[in-house]
Amino acid sequence: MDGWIENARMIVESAAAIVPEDGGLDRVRALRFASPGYSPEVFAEIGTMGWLQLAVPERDGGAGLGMRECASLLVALGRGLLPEPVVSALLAQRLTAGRADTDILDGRTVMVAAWQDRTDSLDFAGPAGGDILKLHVDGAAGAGAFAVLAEQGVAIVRAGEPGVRVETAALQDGTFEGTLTLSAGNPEWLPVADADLALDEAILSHSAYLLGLSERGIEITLDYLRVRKQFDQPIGSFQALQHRASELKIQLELCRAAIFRTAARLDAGLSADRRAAAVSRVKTRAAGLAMLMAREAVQMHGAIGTTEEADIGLVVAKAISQANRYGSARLHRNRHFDASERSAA
Amino acid sequence: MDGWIENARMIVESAAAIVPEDGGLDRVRALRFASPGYSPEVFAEIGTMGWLQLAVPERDGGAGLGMRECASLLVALGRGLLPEPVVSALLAQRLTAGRADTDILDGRTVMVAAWQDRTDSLDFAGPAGGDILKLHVDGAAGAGAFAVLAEQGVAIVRAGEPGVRVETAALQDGTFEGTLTLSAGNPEWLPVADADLALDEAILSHSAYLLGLSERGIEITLDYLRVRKQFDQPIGSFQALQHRASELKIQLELCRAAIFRTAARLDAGLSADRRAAAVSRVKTRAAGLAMLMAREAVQMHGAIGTTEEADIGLVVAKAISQANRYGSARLHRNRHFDASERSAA
Amino acid sequence: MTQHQAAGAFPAQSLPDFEAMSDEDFRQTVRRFVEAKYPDIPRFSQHRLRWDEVKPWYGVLSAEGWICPTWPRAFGGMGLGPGKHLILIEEFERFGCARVHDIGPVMLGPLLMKFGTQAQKDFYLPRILSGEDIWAQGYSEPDAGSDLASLRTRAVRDGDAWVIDGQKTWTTLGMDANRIFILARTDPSVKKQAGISFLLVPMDAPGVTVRPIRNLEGHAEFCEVFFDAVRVPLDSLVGGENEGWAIAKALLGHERVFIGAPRLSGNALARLRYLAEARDVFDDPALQDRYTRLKLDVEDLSDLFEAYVDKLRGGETIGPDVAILKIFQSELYQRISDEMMELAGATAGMREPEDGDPRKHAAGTWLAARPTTIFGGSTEVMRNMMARYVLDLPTR
Amino acid sequence: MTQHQAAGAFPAQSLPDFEAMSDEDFRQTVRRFVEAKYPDIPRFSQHRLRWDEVKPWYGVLSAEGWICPTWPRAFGGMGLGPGKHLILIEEFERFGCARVHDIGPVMLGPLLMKFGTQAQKDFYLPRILSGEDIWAQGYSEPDAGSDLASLRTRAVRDGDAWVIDGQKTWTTLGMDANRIFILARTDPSVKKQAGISFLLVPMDAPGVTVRPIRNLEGHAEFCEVFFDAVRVPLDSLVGGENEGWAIAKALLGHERVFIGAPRLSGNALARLRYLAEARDVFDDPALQDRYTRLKLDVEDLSDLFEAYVDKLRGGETIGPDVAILKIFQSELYQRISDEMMELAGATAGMREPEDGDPRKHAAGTWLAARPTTIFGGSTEVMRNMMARYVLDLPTR
Repeated sequence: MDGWIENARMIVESAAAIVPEDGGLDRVRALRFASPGYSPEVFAEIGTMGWLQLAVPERDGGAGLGMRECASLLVALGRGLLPEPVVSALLAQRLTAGRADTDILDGRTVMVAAWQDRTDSLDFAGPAGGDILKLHVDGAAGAGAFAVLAEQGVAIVRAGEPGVRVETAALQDGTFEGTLTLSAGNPEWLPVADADLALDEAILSHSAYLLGLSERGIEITLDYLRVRKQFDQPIGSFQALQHRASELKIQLELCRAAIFRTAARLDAGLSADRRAAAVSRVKTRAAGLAMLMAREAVQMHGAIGTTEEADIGLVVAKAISQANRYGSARLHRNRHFDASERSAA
Repeated sequence: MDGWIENARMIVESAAAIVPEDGGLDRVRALRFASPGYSPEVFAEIGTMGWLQLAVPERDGGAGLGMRECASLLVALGRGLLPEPVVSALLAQRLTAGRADTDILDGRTVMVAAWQDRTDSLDFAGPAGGDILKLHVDGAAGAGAFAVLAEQGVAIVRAGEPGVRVETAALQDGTFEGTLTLSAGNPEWLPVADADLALDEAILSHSAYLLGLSERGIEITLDYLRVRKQFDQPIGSFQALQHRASELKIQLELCRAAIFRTAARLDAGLSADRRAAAVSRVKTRAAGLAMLMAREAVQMHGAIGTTEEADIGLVVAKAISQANRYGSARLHRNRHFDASERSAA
Repeated sequence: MTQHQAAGAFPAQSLPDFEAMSDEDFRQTVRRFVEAKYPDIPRFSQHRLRWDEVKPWYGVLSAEGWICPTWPRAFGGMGLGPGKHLILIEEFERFGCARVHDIGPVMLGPLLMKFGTQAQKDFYLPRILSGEDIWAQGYSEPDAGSDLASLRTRAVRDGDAWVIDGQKTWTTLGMDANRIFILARTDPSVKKQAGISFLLVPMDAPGVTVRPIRNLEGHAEFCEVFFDAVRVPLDSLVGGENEGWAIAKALLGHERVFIGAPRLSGNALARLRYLAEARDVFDDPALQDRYTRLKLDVEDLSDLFEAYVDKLRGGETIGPDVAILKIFQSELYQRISDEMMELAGATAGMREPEDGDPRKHAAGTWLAARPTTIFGGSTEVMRNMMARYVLDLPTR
Repeated sequence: MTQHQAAGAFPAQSLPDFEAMSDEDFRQTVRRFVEAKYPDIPRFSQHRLRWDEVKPWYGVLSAEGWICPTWPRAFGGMGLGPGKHLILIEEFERFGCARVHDIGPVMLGPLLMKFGTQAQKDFYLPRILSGEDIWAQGYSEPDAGSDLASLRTRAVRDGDAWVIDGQKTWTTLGMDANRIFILARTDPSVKKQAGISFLLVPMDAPGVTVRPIRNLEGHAEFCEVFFDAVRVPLDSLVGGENEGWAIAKALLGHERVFIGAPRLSGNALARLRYLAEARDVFDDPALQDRYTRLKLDVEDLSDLFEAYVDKLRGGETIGPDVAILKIFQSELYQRISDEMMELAGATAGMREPEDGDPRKHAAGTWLAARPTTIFGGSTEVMRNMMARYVLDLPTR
């Protein structure tokens, strides 16, 4: 039963090539606010490592690994504040399931998912006719292709094609999201087996990214508490901060358990309602954890936590930029309630 | 403008006759769980001191004092955990405005208000015909008379009269509340000038009682923090407890300011919506304060805080019994929102 | 002193090898057991039953050989590992079985097996199995609650006896016990943890006085125990002289995990919902939102709890981070009870359950939730410990 | 170094006796003033404007004699008491006036009036009034933030000069200042608060280096200031040698109350509602419930704030409990900003305001709220102080 642990270990070890083990954030810092906000070369490297096909079934040419392996990888990438849009790319590959061109399959061309119809909503069906508008497209600035999800299915469109318009806007973490308008009369719509499942997997993956990010932020903060002195004492010896730090650890471990046990349940198979309830539970915790970490990291670091010079500043900016993507805690609390009432009915 | 301060000072000084300055709780302890849960003799003494007519207009034979004086008195009584049902009695006198018999006016016979139609509701109109059922009547066990409030007006009925039935139940603080059923065909209904105003005044008065009670509980807890030692240190020197204790003080002062400034506004006159919004704001804070105090008093005292032997146990039992009377925080948050939206419209 | 039945009143029988069963088979076995054998005593009680009430259930468990689930079969236990034990607990709780007086089975038995002499094992273990001995734990003192190192009860060697003077408090159901194990200072010249010994004391020894402590619900679950020149034989010492601290802090194995089980919070959440539905306000979206926050906490706690149970099953060592479970569980239980109080409105403060229905009893839940953050290591002390041993933060 | 205008560029005029006006008359006077005279610079900015942006407004205030509202009229101020000053602040904020570089008017001016020599007053006060001198405050150091007593910057007397070596940080808008007042250790042989002096330093003195610190929004509101063998004349000392601590902790009068004013929270609450309505979700009862909790906090804070202002008006002394206002205000501001972030959904993390509308800018509000619990006494230090000086709890 525990083959996944070995798989996950290997994947996480290989991740060190992209997110260095020494934890240096120089690459991350350098890419901020310079479009596209990430490195297409590193993205291609990610493709070379096979990660983009991680969750794609073997019959579609993917690795067919489960959500536990996927979550393990995303935790490692979150720890490294990876700016490349991996969750969105995984979703795009999952939706198109091996049907894209080779340059997309292997990551030389960045393909991200364009699915979201409205802010803080998981609706993706879009309008059945007329222009298609997709919001909050991660990594849009550097993407050469988009997997556009709508009621009709999924369409692979290329940046620069007629009728494809992308406007980008910077996030606080220095990456850029995009708004995609597809006014081309009729792209080729491919059928999608289970878009809801794919989206739930993306939500879970993004939660794992937030877990890794939060873990990193908490580690940096604990390090600071050990060395920073006030009133001739390391501030980590002050009981009020100790008790708050213990709460960070509690929330971190709750989030980790929720993610990996939910991933295991998804791998075993769940009804749509139970899956929605479980995944929304996870995303609520992960978003809450990231924001709690951000608040406490700033407060415990004091003024330095509000600057962009310190590593913790990068972590905080990443947290506030990413916590609500794939749905805010508010959205997911409501979704959890509705889905669990339905599955209990 | 500050004549009220002198009035309030005199009233509070006179309160020492009922709630002793040394703060001893022996009388309070002794009355618990022995019906009626309070002393009719002390109630009569309260009547002799003129408090029952405090808020009744001068034209109706009362003292015609304002809500600030009234709140000052109730804070003092709350500090003493007074078990006599003064808020309900004040409401009853306010509603009947000098029209009761002398034994009721001067407190020899206890008259309390029976107004509440449903649990956690401020509805009092009752059914226009048929039996009248009034819930959560404070001090019902020892009451000789009830001021029954309904759509028709207010009726003064005597305990033991035909058609008047009272069932009592103990509260955690050792007092007894009652359910009053009035099946007599037609009591004499007296007109009530402004029942909503009278009820708002009672809510504010009860909030002041909770403020005094909370203040007392916080003082006892702070005393305990100063003397109780663990790990060879007074536990009040531990920073985590210090920070939580400072929060108690913050909430206490917010509640005090809200009560007295709202009382001043009521004395100056407010529209019904503004008054409802303000009074509900106060009650939300007071109930929240009392419950916060109860939680922290138990936790900071440790095991002793869960016993009935310690004074703090009496305070905690009083808080959990009284916090929700005249409406829970949940009710008053909703009422505040509705009333302030109306008054802003 | 409560009367106890004669030795051997509950003779144990030979048992099947439970660990060899599948989890599901074992679960069914337990379920049939409680359905067939649970006596006519209260179920789903929110407070601990006294000995006179719970004795029939202790008797059944003893007679069937089920009273000490985790003891090795060779010692008369069921020989359950953590996974099976959890199933037993779950099924007992599903049925609402009362908690028996379990200090002997849970605490003293394992300690004697590890630290006791052969004579101590031979004498005391059977008496726990039979119910002849009901034990109390005497650790806490008026000035040493979470801080056991500063306890003041003293034991002085005088000829063939230890002479004990002092006071213990917060002794759970001490009025029902006929024996108590205590920590006493045997070397006052050293400080703190050193110089403390572990002693076994009969409650009917001359000089022992018991005074019940009533809690806010009027129940006497705890008592004070006074020792006035109490003499016990020298062989009442467990482990070495001045080595009692090591015994007291000896790991309780998987009990440390189970104390953070999500059931108290889960039960409270069900009562919150029940009350809301009874009041016809569960359709309030604001309430649903707060309910959902609490529900998510309970479910995430369940996931974390199961992760620890999996570790136990896999034979992994449980570290000090297991404190997370207890801290979060107990605070969550309290938060749920706070919400229940607000929802109950004016009935929140009732002494007896509304309509005689314990599931609506907000004050009962609120009060029952209070000691969980105080006993078994207060939340404050556990957070201190986490800071030091889990987070590696500096001490002052 | 930023260029400053020549002395006397903003000649003050004779002013009416504002304190003699009714509150309502004064409010109307202020309202007419800002409507007529506010220059064409940003209003309602969530971050501090730099000198080049805000200079026209400083110029207007200076020219009209309104730049130092609380200074006595004899010193060139408006001579306002706390009540009138609050009205002025309220009206400035209602209009959305930018905050000028006010360290000179608010902090240094009053300190010089109390502790400065006649020569210091005669030289420096007019230069603050005219805007010729823009001051920065140099208290915080990399290893002494809330803990000023352990600062390391040293000043050594050398002939006719103090020679300063060290580093200051979190100097607000220090890049825009031409002068800075600092705390420096002048007697290293004594500990802590003793041995610290208060010195005035020109920013263009040889050896002074300024480095801006960019915050998470990319703004440089703060900077570091390095002192490398900086020489200043002996008369740069304010107060006695080694008596700087008393000056630094000298009461700021009613500024201590105003720092806890409910306006930041109130403005944030209005933005929360605006965003919710713009998103068409304000009719969600769960959101209304959370909004109402925050609204009640803002209103109760307003009542407490007004109670303190009433005390000021009545001439009462404000005690250390005034910290309540700042602690609660800043934490409330943050809680509102947290709610705004959750509500904003995916746009919470946008760098620029959604639709260019600053009222929808959740991240802007969230980031602006962070420093309020850190600067001006961190919440942690203020709670320590409350425990000691308000609650009379023991220290370790």
